[in-house]
Formats: sequence, C-alpha cells, structure tokens
Amino acid sequence: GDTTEEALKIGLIVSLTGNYAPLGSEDKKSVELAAQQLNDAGGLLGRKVELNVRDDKSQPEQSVLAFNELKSSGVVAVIGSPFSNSALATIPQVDRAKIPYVSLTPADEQINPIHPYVFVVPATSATYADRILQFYQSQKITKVAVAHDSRSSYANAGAKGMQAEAGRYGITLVADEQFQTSTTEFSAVLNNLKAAGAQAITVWATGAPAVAFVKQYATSGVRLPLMFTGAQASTLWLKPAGAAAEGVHVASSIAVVGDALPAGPQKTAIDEMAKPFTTQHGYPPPQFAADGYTGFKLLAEAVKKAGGTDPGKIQAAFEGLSLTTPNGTYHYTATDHAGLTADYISINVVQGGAFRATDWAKEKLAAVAGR
Amino acid sequence: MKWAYLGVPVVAAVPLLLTPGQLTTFVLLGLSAMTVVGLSLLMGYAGQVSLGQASFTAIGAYTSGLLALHHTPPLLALAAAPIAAGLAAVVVGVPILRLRGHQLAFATLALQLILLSVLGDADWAGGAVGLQGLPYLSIGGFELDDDMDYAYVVLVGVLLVSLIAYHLVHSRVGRGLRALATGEAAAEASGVPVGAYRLLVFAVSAAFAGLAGGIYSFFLGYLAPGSFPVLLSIEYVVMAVVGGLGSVGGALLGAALVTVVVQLLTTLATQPGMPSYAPSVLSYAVYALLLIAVVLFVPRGIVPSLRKSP
Amino acid sequence: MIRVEDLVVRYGAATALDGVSLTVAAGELVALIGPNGAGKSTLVNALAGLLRPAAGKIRVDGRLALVPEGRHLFTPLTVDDNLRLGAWRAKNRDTGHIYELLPELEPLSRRPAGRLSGGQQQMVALGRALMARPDVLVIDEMSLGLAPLVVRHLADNLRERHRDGLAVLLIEQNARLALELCTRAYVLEAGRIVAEGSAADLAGSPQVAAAYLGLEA
Amino acid sequence: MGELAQYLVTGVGIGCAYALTGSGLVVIYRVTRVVNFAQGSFSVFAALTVTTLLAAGLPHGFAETLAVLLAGVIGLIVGLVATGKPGTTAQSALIVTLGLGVFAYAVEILLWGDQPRSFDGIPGSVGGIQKHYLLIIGVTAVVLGATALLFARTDLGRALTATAADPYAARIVGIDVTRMGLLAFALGGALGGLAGVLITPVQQVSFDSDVALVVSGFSAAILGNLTRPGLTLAGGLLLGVVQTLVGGYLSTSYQSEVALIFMLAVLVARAGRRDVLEAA
Amino acid sequence: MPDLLTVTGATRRFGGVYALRDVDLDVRAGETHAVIGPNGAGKSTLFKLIGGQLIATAGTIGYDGRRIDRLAPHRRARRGIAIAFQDSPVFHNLSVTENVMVGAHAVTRAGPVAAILRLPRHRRDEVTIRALAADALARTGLTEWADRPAAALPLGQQRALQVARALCGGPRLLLLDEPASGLRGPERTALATLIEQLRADGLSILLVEHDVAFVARLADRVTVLDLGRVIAHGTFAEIREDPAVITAYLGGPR
Ligand SMILES: Nc1ncnc2c1ncn2[C@@H]1O[C@H](COP(=O)(O)OP(=O)(O)OP(=O)(O)O)[C@@H](O)[C@H]1O
Ligand SMILES: Nc1ncnc2c1ncn2[C@@H]1O[C@H](COP(=O)(O)OP(=O)(O)OP(=O)(O)O)[C@@H](O)[C@H]1O
Ligand SMILES: [Mg+2]
Ligand SMILES: [Mg+2]
Repeated sequence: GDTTEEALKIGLIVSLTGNYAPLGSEDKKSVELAAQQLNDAGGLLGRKVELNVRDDKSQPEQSVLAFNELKSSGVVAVIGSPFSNSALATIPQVDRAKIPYVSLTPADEQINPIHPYVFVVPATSATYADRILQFYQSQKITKVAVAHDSRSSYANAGAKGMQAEAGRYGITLVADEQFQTSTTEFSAVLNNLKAAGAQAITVWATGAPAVAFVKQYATSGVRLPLMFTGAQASTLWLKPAGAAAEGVHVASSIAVVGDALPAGPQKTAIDEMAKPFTTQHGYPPPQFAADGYTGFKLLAEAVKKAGGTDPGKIQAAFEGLSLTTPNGTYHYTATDHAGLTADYISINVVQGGAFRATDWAKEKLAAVAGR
Repeated sequence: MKWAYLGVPVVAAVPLLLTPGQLTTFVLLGLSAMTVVGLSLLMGYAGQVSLGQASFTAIGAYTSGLLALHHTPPLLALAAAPIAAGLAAVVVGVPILRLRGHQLAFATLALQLILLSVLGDADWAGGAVGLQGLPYLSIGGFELDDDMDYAYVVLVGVLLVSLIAYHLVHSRVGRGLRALATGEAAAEASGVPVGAYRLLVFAVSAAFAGLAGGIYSFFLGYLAPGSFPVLLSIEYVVMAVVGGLGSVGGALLGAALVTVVVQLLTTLATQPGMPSYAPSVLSYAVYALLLIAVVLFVPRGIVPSLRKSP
Repeated sequence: MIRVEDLVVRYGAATALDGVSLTVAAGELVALIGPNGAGKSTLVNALAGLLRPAAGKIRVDGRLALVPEGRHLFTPLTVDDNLRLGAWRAKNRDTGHIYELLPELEPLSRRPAGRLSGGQQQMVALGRALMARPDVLVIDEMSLGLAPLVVRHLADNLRERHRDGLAVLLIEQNARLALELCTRAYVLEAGRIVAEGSAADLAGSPQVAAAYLGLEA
Repeated sequence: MGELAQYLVTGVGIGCAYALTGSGLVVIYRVTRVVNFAQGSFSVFAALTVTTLLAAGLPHGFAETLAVLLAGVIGLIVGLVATGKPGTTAQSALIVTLGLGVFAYAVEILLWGDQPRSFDGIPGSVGGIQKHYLLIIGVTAVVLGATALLFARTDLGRALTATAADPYAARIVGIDVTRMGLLAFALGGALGGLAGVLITPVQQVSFDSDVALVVSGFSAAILGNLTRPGLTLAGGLLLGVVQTLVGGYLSTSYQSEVALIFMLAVLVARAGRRDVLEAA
Repeated sequence: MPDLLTVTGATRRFGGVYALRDVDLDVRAGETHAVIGPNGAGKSTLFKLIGGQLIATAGTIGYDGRRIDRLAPHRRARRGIAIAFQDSPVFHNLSVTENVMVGAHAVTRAGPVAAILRLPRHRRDEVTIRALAADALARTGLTEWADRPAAALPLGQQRALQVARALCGGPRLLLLDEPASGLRGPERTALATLIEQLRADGLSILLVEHDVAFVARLADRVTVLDLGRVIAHGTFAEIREDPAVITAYLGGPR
C-alpha cells in the first residue's frame, strides 16, 4: 500500500491535432491552469488532482477510444472534446459507463434529451441563436438570411435554433444556404444570400470556411450587416480575417469582453483566469480557454459538493450546482444540463482588430454582471 | 506459411499481457491488418491499386451498424458486412475495372469521396455526426463488452482472412491473377478470364475490408463518415507497401508496424511538459522520417526482403 | 576501339561472365557467337556501362552506339523522335540518311513506335543506333524478326559502312550470316570465350558448324 | 447572365489552379513514373513563404517569384530523396513522396503555425469578377502553353519523355536519366508553387491544404492518364467549371462530388470505347 | 481433311491504315500452315484476330464449325486455340514453371471456392496442372530452368517458354508467331523437331517465321501476305517460284 494519498485522476479529451487543434490546445492550457491553481490551493478533498490528457485528433472515434481507455484507468470524471461530433460520439459510452462528463462543445443534442452524466459548459448553439435574434429585434431587423456548414453539428443546431425561435421575435428567415467544411469558394452562396432580400446575414460555421467567407464577403459587394457566432470569437478567426472583419458582428461569451464589465463577482471570476493566463502565455485567453477553465471549475465544485469520488454523488451534486465562472453564472438542474442563459452572451463588433461589445450588449451584460 | 501456424498460439496469448490502452491498439491493429491483407492481395497479385479501400471498411461498418440498430441479431449483422462490401465492389467494379493503373486508383479514390459525402448527408445513416450507441456484439446470449473479447474476435478475423488469401494465392486462380498483373493479353490467351478474376479479387479484398468494418462498428459503438477518411485508405496502402506487397505476412507486419509507431508517437506527444505544437510536429516528422527510411532501405517491403535477402 | 580484359559479371550469386577478354580494333567487323544463355547480352550491357562488372577492365574509344536486345524503343514517341533521340549526344539530328537506308520506315515516321510491327521496330532500333554516327556499333541480335530481304540489305550496308571505317561487334542468331559478314569471331559458351579466330577459320571448324550452323538456309 | 459569366470565370480560375497542380504531377510522372504525392506541399510551401516575404516588406511580384523558385528547389530536393538512391522503384518513390508530404507538415507548422493564411492578390473587380481570377487565367495559359511546347516541340522534351518510356534505352542513347528526373521534379515543384501562389489570394492555405490540392490535381491529370499536359488542362478546367456551376445553380454541398462523378463518367466511357477498338 | 480454322475476308484497320485487307485462310486439321511475308505485312495482326486479342473490322473467323470472332480470348483458349506471341514478355513475377502452369488454365476448372476451401477438385486440378507443365517444360527443353524466376531467362529460353506455355493448355490449334527468333542453330533444330512431333500428334499449327529454311522444312502449306493482302498460297515449293513472292519477300538468288 501507498502511504501518500493517491492523486485524484481527471480525464481530459481534447483535440491536439487536426482541425480542432486550435480549440483543443487552448482548452488544455486553461484546464491545466485551473488544475494548477487548485493544487496550489491545497487540492481537492485534500488530494492532488492529476490530469490524464488524451488527443482525439479531431476525430470522434478517437474520442470514443480515449474515453474507453480513461474509463479503464479509473478517472473520476472526464472533461470532453471541443469538437461537437467527438462529444456526440462519446456520450452513449458515457451513458453506459456512468462517469460524469463535462463537455466543452456547445451542440444542443447533448442536453436535449438530457443525458444524466453529461454537463455542457459553453452556451449552446440554440442559446446563441436566441441572443442573436434578440439583438436583431432590438435593431429592428425583420428579414434575416442564414448560411451554415451542413457538416458541423454546431452549425446545424444553430441554424435550426434560429429557425425555431425567429417567429417569437417577429423575424423571418428568408434564406438558409448550406456549404461544407471543405468549401473554399463562396461566390455562389453570397450571390444567393444577396438575392434573398435579407436585411442581415448570420453565418454558422467553425474553422477555415468562416475566414474564407468573411474575406470573400468583403470583396463581393454584398453590403448587408454580417454576424458570426461564438466559434469566431477568438483571434484564431480575427487574425487571418484581418481587415475583412472590420465592422462585422460576432457573438461571444461574456468572458471575451471582461474589460467592458463593471467591477463585481463576474469580473472577478474572469480576472482570476485572464490575468495568470495572459502572464503565462502572452495573450489574453480566447473564448475556448474560458470554456476549459470554467469546465474544470464546475467539475471541481461538484466534486467538492459531493464530498467524494462516487460518480453518482458527483452527478447529483451537479444537478443543483450554482457557480459564477468566467463564462457567467451557471445553474444546473435535473432538467437543465446547459446551465447558462442567453443573458451571458455578448454581441460584439470588430473594431481596430478587436472585439468591442456593442452598446446594446454592454447595457444587457451590466445588468447580469453585478448579480 | 508453416511458421505462421506456430505463430498463432503465441499471438493468441498476447492480449492477456496488454494494458487497456494497448489492448485498444491491438484491436485496431488487427482490423487494419484484415483490410491490408485484402489490399495486398489486390495490389501485389492482381496489380490493381485502390486508393479507396477504406470505403469498403465503411460499407461493412455501416451495414453492421444499421442492421444492429434496427434490431438484427448482431452476429447476422456482422455476417452481412463482408457480403455488402463485396457486393458493392462487384457493382462498382463492373464499370471501373475497365480502368487500369492510376485511372483505377483515381476511380476508387473518387468513389470514396462520393460515398463519404453521401453518408455525410444521409439522415438514415446519422449524417456527418454518424451513428451512436450501437449495441455490442453478442454471441449466443454472451455480450462482448470489453476490449479483451474484441481482441479475440479480431484474431479470428485476421486468421480467417489470411487463410483465405493464402489459399487463393496458392492455387490456379492465384497464378492466373499474378499472370494477368504482368501480361494481360498473354494471360487471357492462356484461358485466364481476366475480367472475372479482376472482379473476384476486387470483391474479395472489399469483403475483407467489410468484415473489418463490421467488427469495428461493434467494437467502437460509433460510426461516422469521418472515421473513414481518404487518408485511411492511403494509410492502408502504406501499410501494404511497408510490409511488402503480395505477402500475407507482409500485410500483417506492415499493419502492425505502422499502427504501433503511430500509437507510440501519440502517447509520447501528449506527455505532460511537451510544447503545444508537439503532437502535430513530432508525430508528423517522426512518422515521415521512419516511413521514408523504411521504404528507401527496404524497397521491396520488409517481409519479402527477410525471406530472400539476395 | 573496344578492349575487354578478364571481365567478370555476376547476377547476385550467379556468374554470367567468367574472365572474358575480347578486342575490336578500329574499323573491324567482329562476330560474337554462342548458345542461348552464354552471356552475350550480358557482355553487351557491361560494354555500354549498364552493368557493373565484378572484375576486369573495359575500354571503349570513340563513340559507341548500341542496338539492344529486345529493341527498347521509346514506344510513346514517334519513329522520327526515336531516331532523333539516337543522336542525343551527336548533335546532328537529321534523320534523312536513315530513311534512305530503311525506306520502309519513311511512311511510318510520325507513328508512335509502339504501334509498329515487330520487324519495323527492329529497323527503328537499328536506325536509332546509326543516328549516333558511331565509331563502333554493338548490335545485340541484328536479324531478329526481320524479313530475309531486309537482312540481306542491312548486311550489305554494314559492309559498306565498314569500308567507311565503322567498327562493329555483331551478335546474330544466324551464325552463318555473322561469320560471312565479319572478319573475326569469338565463340562464347557459359560465360567463357572458348574459341576465337578469323571468321573463315571458325566457319570451317567442324565443332562450330555442328554447334551453331544448324539448319539455316 | 452576369452570374453565369462570373461562375464561368471563377470556375476557369480555380480550374487553372487544378491544372497547374495536375501539370506538376504530369511533368514528374511523365519523366520518372513517380506519382508525386508531395505535389500539394509545393503549393502550400510557396504560398506560406509569400506571406512571410510580404510581411518582411518585399514587393508583390518579387515575393511571388521568389517563392515559386523556392518551390522549384524544394521539388529538386524531393526528387533527390525520392529517386536519388539507386534501385528505388517508382512505387517506393511514391511512398517516399507521401512521407515527404507529411514531413512538410511538421516544417510548416513549426514555421507558420497550423492556422490558415492568405495574402492579397490583385485588388478590385470588373463586372462582378475579381480581377485576380483574370491574372490566374492569364499566367496559367502562358505557363502551361510553354510546358506543352517543351514536351511536344523540343529535343529536351523528347528526352524527358524518353526517360520514363524506357530508362534503359534512354541510358543507351546517352540521356542522363537521373538529371532528367531531377529536372522534372524541379519543374514540377515550380508549377506546384505557382498554383499555390496564384490561388491563395482568393482562397487561403493552411499546412494541410495540400490534400485537397493533390486530389484535385490528380483528378485533372487523370484525364490524360498522367502523361498528357493538354488533357490535364482540359481536366482541370472541366473540374473547376463543373464545380462552380453546380455550386452556383444547384448546391454548394455537392459541388466537388458532382465534378468527380463527371470525371469518372468521362473516364469509364472512354475506357469502354477503347475496349472495343483495341483489345490488345 | 476438314478445315479446323477458316478465316474469311478478314480486315483490320488501325486508324487510316489497313493492316489486313480481305484475307482468306484455312487451316486443315493436323496440318502445319505457315504465314510469311515482309515486315508489317499483317501476320501478327492476323494471329491476334484469331486469338481474339484484336477485333476484326470486317470478316469472319470459323473454328471447328462455329464462328468465334465475337468470343473473348479466354473462351477461344478454352476451345483449344493457343497462341505464342511474337513480342509478349514472360510473366516476370512468376517462376518458369508457374509461367507454364498458367497455360493449363484452359483445360482446368477449379475456381476460387474450390481453392479457398481446398476442395478435392482443387487438389486434383493442381496435380493435373503440374503434370502438364512438367511435360511442356520437358518438350521445350526447359526442365533445367524450371525453378528460376522467369525474368532472368536469356532470350532463347524466353521464346521457348512462350511455346511451352501455349503447349501446356493441350491445344488443338497452335499459333506460333516467330517461335524461332533468337534461337541459335541447335535450339532451332530442336524446335523444328518438336513442331514435327506435335504435327504427328495431330495438332494443327499456324506458323509465322522469317527463317525460310525453317518454314521449308515444316510447312505443309504456305500463305504469303504483303501489305495486308494474300499474294500467294500453296506448298513451299510452289510459292518459292512465285515472282511476286520473290520480289516482295524472298529476294532473288545472289
Ligand atoms: N537479370 C538477370 N538476373 C539474373 N540472371 C540473369 C539476368 N539476365 C541474364 N541472366 C543470366 O545470365 C546468363 C547469360 O544471359 P545472357 O542474356 O547474357 O545470354 P545470351 O548469351 O545473350 O543469350 P541469348 O542468346 O538467348 O540472348 C543466363 O544464364 C541468364 O539466366
Ligand atoms: N496498334 C497499331 N496501330 C497502328 N498500326 C499498327 C498497329 N499495330 C500494327 N500496325 C501496323 O499494321 C501493319 C501490320 O502489322 P503486323 O504486326 O501484323 O505485321 P507483321 O506481318 O507481323 O510484321 P513483322 O514481320 O514485322 O512482325 C504494320 O504496318 C503495322 O505498322
Ligand atoms: Mg542475348
Ligand atoms: Mg509480327
């Protein structure tokens, strides 16, 4: 027998290679940061936390394999991939294994229907859709055209979410153009969007097509206001898009615009992450980093509340958890495994190569930041 | 082949000695080996290059997966996998086997891209997200729910496939195949039904891939078009060439070598303390260098070179 | 022109040439005869620098051109291009004199060489070698697949070029023709030279007659 | 109507990039019988190099030329590794190029990271058509015309073709087979580099863009069985135009698949006709 | 004797070039029939039409009382037509014996299922094939080369191997396109003897050869082609006096 208390093992499946590597590597950095902060502060339940990192290579089946392997090696819980397909592939295994799974991807299918052991960190696509529609309503926009990547579940769910909710805000969707993750040429899509007679365009995409889209939009002469979603709320999109992104709207989590917030618990939560992250890596944490950090915080809180490593108890602890994190204040319940409302989403505009919260967003966010 | 019979009990003991992670690798390795044995038969004996072999793995996997989801007894669903893949090969083979060499290689590649696209948009096949939560394989009420079980299923599969390949090659048909690869006109003039044989070997190799796909679907419980990218097909070709074309042993060794190297690199690169670019840079560079070195210094493939070093 | 001393060539473990020595002087017509598998083609390939000898010396003075066994044409290229490539090192790429020598080829000049009959291809192979305007010509099988009239015509032409100073090392399935055409000859058997001398003497030797003259006309 | 013209020009422009990549494959295959799987890396490497050179303040035109030349040099190096060792078969060389393509990933990620990059081309547009597409088309026409002339009309071109047709015979007539092979790789590298440099301003490249490029280039070249520059151009344009038309009038989701099916149909139909004509 | 093979009006065009034009030819059962003519006369083309490697532009081919000109080559092989090509390389990835064994495809049937399951039929066929191959090797003097890789054969033996492969299928009609080319005196004599034996065994043989002495010795009848047309036929003694044949092919006495 070991005399020293054994470390508490937490699995982390992220994409370190392949398309989602940019997201996954930020997740990894921030989860490592959160774990280090926790260990420095004495650990969890008096034990050190040890991360077991697996690369899903941006391939869902690798995530499944990694999960099975982590399960066999006795982890307490798993923080899962930023790639939505990876998460969706792994969740049936989670259902079987009954190990808490904290997901870093926003796909709505994860919480609808509820999988008892799955808890989602980022605001889901539908939540984003909701917030974007709120914004359009405030701007008196009634006809919106959507373009989305039909191969991404994030984008599919987002487009579907807008479709479902648009009516509530008195908005009609006049076009829904589809493209693929591999599409590089958008002149046809832009032509069709223009022809649809919309007042604004919302694009649901992840990765490379979002950059190509905004660049071709800039030269196409389509002058409609353009909105991107949370997947673009990082320098990964902002930098390659360059000047083409100026004036474009991007929805993001509240963590991205921490500077614009009044002092209060929300700003403190963001600063706790942003300051050391910036010192360590030389740039402020992008949205994905905030997700990873938040996910770890939530998990640690649930374990603490459960008072042990029994998976059933951790699950029960999650379903009554309230916590203010860089992403906002979560309230998980037995029927809500998303935990976050649209109130914590900011609508920004790109100005001078940075995301600036719109006045509308500032006003809305200030209302929740102090709570 | 005699030595191979001795190898069977040795290999059969291997799964017992492996850690959970290694066991996963072992299963995946075996599945690749099954496909590569077929590919090696196709390329090494019949001289037909396929850059789309993973499409047959996909067809097998989806056949099993869909049947199992629709409550077909798992064993039956598994048996359907190689049959569906073989039939698919016959259907596409009739037109495309008129093509030779690179044109055939292109055709197989194109068909795979098309298949992936169709699967990606097919709601009945789960679209791009794929099929989730497939049941485990069960044999006579006994559910195979752990990697160890699949290690043995795969072993049986590899053995079966190797035996079929070996028997086929060492026969009248096998000689006909090898002959038509180098001298189509002369082979045909000797009575070799060239068209039928081409189709046969194409279908057999597809069936092997399909069987592997079927087992894969039960093992993983999850299928998506993205699990069968074109790069996987190319990886199969690399395995076949590294091991040595036209040799069952070579196919097995090639698959083993490539799988193990990739696995080792992944493990190494995700070790704590590695820089964030390590996973990609390290694994690409080392993989590439090893591949180049093996191919340059053992150009005929490992097994043929061992067999008769000149 | 050509001087070969104690040449040894191996394929793996098998020795194909085992100490062969041979000379072709400037302007000389020399025949090399021997049974199938004796090593004649091996010797030719070594002469052309396409095989690395295990031992021995090879010296070639002047420009050497080769008609290889099996013709080895550039099948996708036209007859004319094949001929022009024969002169890749010689800079004069005018093909006129070849069409004069082999008028059968003229109408075929723009056809891909792969679409010729066997004999037509053999003519192109000969023409290509002559395009190099060689000082010494090595012919591995001259009459292979050629109609009797063409063979006779070529033999006459070789004699003529020989008078203009061309040296030739000739391998020829028809040993009688080879011995008629050449002044000297070597007999190669199982990788060794077993006889050499004037062509007339060898033609008269009963052993050679029995072994190589067979039933040719 | 304006739309159709726009799609056609865009399609031809993209098709040109495919044709250039395909021609690189053809030049190398025609001379060495090696299908160069590293072909796409030349484009990626050149394009990424341009981003660096431009950032370092080099003027447009100069930066692009330099990058194309560099791609030629890289082609030469790939050729040396893949075919330099005596006794390397075309098949093993193919796998070596594959390996080199993967190796390029490592180098590119180290130098430029794994995110897509792009740079500006010729700005502006005429009649809804980006001017840059016209540049692509013009440059491609000149370069591929010259390449076709090289093979069809010059002795060097014949010697290059002869090298692959029968390396043994090529050596017999005194052609330096190794040098011809390396020349082909250098040329192929430059063509690949050109494709990358031309197309990047209207798309963008990342380290793994090479796969899509190789597949498209291969598709273009396959029409001429990897040996005919003219048919490769036709193949590239066909592919590009069918793709944009499908994207424009049907659906962007299926554009590349429809183009592939189209190519396949052409190939199979042609093979069928040949069967009847010539069984041997 | 009845005709085994009847070619009527055979025509074959390559683009604008007629390789064969309206050629008639018949081979009787048990005869050795030679086809001679200048280079490019169309001899090999004629053989490929009979073997099925080329399809005729016009004309018919009858064999054993039935038309075969639409039959795939391997079906013709099954009916007993074997062909040794002028230029076809050996199967260089096979050993000499295996090369010959391929020839036995025409007379055996065991298919893939028999092979995979190792059914008795497979075993029986393997025994038959080995015996046939051994016999064909012996008859062509290749026994001592049997286990070598075919790629390493010298030219003469490669030609003999073509003949052996054709023989191994136990044909009734044997097409030999320049079988003696590249053979030296003694090998040539041996081949001639073999062909005489085959004729005595009742085989019909169609022979192309530029060695006039060889043809003179073996041929019962000779057909002479020039520029794709038949310019003469008859016994060797008859055609050798034919002025057209002398100008086109044989040349005058010197
Ligand atoms: N590539 C090779 N590999 C191994 N052995 C070879 C190879 N080429 C030739 N040989 C062997 O070398 C010997 C000489 O062959 P070579 O071709 O030189 O004979 P040759 O005299 O030209 O015969 P032929 O008259 O039939 O042309 C033969 O025993 C042959 O088997
Ligand atoms: N694929 C082809 N395309 C075009 N022309 C061809 C083709 N094959 C053969 N020919 C031409 O058809 C004619 C007949 O050729 P064939 O090979 O039958 O001649 P052959 O009588 O066998 O000659 P040889 O004695 O030289 O072997 C020749 O003029 C030849 O150039
Ligand atoms: Mg020889
Ligand atoms: Mg002929």
